[in-house]
Amino acid sequence: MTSQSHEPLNREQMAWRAAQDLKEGDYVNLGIGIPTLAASYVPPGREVIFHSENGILGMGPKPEPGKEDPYMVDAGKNLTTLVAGGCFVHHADAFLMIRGGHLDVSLLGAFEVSASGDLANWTTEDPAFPPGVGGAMDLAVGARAIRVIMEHTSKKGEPRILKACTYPLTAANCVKRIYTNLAVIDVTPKGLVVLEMIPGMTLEKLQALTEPPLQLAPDWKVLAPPVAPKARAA
Amino acid sequence: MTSQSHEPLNREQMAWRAAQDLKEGDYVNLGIGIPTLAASYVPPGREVIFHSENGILGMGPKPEPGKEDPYMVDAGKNLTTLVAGGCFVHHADAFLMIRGGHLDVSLLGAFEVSASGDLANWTTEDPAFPPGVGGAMDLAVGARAIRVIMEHTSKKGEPRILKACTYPLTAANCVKRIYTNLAVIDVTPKGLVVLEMIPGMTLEKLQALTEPPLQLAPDWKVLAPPVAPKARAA
Amino acid sequence: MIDKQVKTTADAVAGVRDGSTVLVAGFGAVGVPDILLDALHEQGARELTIVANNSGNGDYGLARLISSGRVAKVICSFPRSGDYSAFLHAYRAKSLELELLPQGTISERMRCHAAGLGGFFSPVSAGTKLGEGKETREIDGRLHVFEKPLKGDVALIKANKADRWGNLSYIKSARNFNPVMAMAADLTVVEVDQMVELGEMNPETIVTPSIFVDRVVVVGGKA
Amino acid sequence: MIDKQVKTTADAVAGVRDGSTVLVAGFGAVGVPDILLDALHEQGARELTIVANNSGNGDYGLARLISSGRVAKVICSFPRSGDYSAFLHAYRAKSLELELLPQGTISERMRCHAAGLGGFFSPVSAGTKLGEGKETREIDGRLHVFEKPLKGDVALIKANKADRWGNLSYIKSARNFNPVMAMAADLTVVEVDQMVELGEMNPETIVTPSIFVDRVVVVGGKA
Repeated sequence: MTSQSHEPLNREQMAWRAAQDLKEGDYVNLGIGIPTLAASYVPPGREVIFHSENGILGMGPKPEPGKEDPYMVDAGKNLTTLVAGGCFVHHADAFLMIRGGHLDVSLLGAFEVSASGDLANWTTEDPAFPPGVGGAMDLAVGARAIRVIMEHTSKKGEPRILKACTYPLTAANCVKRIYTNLAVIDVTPKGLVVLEMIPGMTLEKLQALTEPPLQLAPDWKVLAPPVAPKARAA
Repeated sequence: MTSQSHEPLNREQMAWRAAQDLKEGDYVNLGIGIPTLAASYVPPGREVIFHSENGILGMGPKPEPGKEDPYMVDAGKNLTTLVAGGCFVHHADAFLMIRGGHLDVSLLGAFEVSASGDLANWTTEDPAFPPGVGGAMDLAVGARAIRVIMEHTSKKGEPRILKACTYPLTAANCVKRIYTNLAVIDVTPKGLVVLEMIPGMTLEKLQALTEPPLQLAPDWKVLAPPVAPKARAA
Repeated sequence: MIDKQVKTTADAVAGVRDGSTVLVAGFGAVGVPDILLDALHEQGARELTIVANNSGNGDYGLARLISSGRVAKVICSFPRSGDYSAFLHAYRAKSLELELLPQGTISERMRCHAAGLGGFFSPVSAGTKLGEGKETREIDGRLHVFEKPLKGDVALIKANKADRWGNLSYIKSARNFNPVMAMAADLTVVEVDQMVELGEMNPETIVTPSIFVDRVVVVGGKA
Repeated sequence: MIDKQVKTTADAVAGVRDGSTVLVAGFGAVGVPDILLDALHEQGARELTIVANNSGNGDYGLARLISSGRVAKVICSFPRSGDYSAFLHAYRAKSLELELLPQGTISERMRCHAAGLGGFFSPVSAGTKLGEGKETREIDGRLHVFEKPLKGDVALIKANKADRWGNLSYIKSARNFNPVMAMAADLTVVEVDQMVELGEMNPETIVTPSIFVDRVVVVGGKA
């Protein structure tokens, strides 16, 4: 193991950790925000195929400077690329893939997740702004595995893993795994099971930051990403 | 008018007559049997685009000898061709076109048609053979205009235009126009209106071969196709 | 001879009536029929219902229609994209109505209409705020909501190439909503970069078959 | 490295269980996975439900499966096509069940499953003998029947080209049911004429994206 900090993970480290669970041959949709970063941290030599809701299967990394193509955008409307073997489909087919269970993994951001895997990630009901749902609800019901990346607590330090979500739901009982800046937690029929914690973290400390009860997996591991994860070459 | 016989129309003449009503730019599906022949009799210079349920839009005539392509079949599984501007779609898209009202005309064969436009063309309920429906029910509900080509009477001379169909329905209230070997008849909210009759035919004689009451259109015409309609060059 | 090409963008949007439902393709700024949207602004139709993924950007295209008060309602999945100030202003002023739909539900409802179907059950939004008021049904142990077909009076489409029959092809991710919206309207109007001869497009690779297209206008752009 | 190509047709159909629902593509004799059907015959699975447009021809492929008593049920639109004597014999002997569906309903029900939906209302067959026993609903003044999603345990597909990810292209009208069936099964197995390098297929013109494909076997044929 390389030198480790006891600090909570940063965004890149959270994305790196989630990327390690993507398997060779997986078809994966990455939500806007931290999930998008995960594409860069898939281990070298492992082929993972990324889906973009606007109609790309086989999305590649950001374009190199000077090679930008205005006809290539991702779900976040950022410029992107296509890998060899990728293709284009129309919007209804892109969402057929999402809703129909064809994706192996949907990696999403979240405001809150409940003990039973309820997901809230589409609206905070701010009355000053119109709500926007995008593909969040589609992504939350369709993939074979729904996984979430999020900070363990709010900016005020309040738990975001709750007995019941306080924000409107995106979908019920859908989240299977949560990657936070402190831990990796599985949502199981028997409750939340902690698989990994950062160095120095204890179940007691983690529980204090988490509303529903946590169990520690007997074979739990230290969550120790590289200090500065190396992004894959384009 | 060229020389005319007072005989009932033959298959080619019925197909010729139906073809005259296909307009420039119409998208048309031709049912198996006599309707298929209509493609050959579209007036020269008029562009009509033919649809085949297996996934061809822009189907052309039969291939010339020596130019057969085993990958090009029509709904009747006969060899066919593609015209310039034609394309291929998958089966669900081919039937989206049918069911979704995208075709201007569906020209079908029939066993029976009722006074209200009910169509029976898929089964005679022969217990010795399995029933087959193919695309008949889809074609009977979807096109903007459903038209039928059929012999006016059965082989025994019984009417096939009936008050109510005796065979199981393909769809109710769908047929708008009937081309027979004796007449052209529109199905209207006010009943069956005879638009054309072959030379020598009278409304009385036609009525005797037709179960529901017929009206003669004030501007009815003589139904007089060429003796041997000239097929369009491939 | 069939020729769906019209000469001007004004011809392309002629006849759009007040109160029409207009399907506007595109995702973000890609594959959006901006020139037709400007032509529609000139044309002057009012009280429009717009179906789109986003709610317009900057001061052109859909945003301009909104700023000019032509839009009564927007059906979209994500209004908050880019500089959506025109929409935001109208939304806060309550001068337009927003109907928010899950993104995949928008395209699936349009395909449903295109396919001549009467509606479908979807698990998306079942049990959520966006599913409230919709008929629900448990199917195979899973809650579904009933979704109705969504039809456009007009679809505004952006494609790359067209021929005189109206066959269309697109460039990369500019395909997005275009093929679905092209199928789902009574009148489908397309702005294209270029016309090609009939038969020049590969019949295996035409994305939108001509049957769905009514009018084509060349607006230049990428050759 | 992802490589969905398997070496033999036996590998391609390995693991198909008794009682499986098998989607068999093709229309007439075109685009039919005849070699995979023969391999499935060798493999020996029994009590199969076959979903296909027709019911097999001559003494090979689907007809051979039927003659050998492997087929418990056929879901199709038109069994009476070509030399369907194998089916006819079994039908008359009541050794298999026939479920007749309108042709478009077959592909739409498979697409419905592929799209993760719970069913749809269709006007096709409403008020007819084939609509009997189905839930009906009047929508916009028109009678509809409720149709459920139709899922395959296995789909047998015939394509022209594939790459190692499983992207597929077809030749002309041999496309037919193949792309829809490829989307609608738990296990999608493809016989292809040839493999090409990854990246060799035009990304604009791949008809079946790799996500729907599990196994590919080369059986030669048209280059």
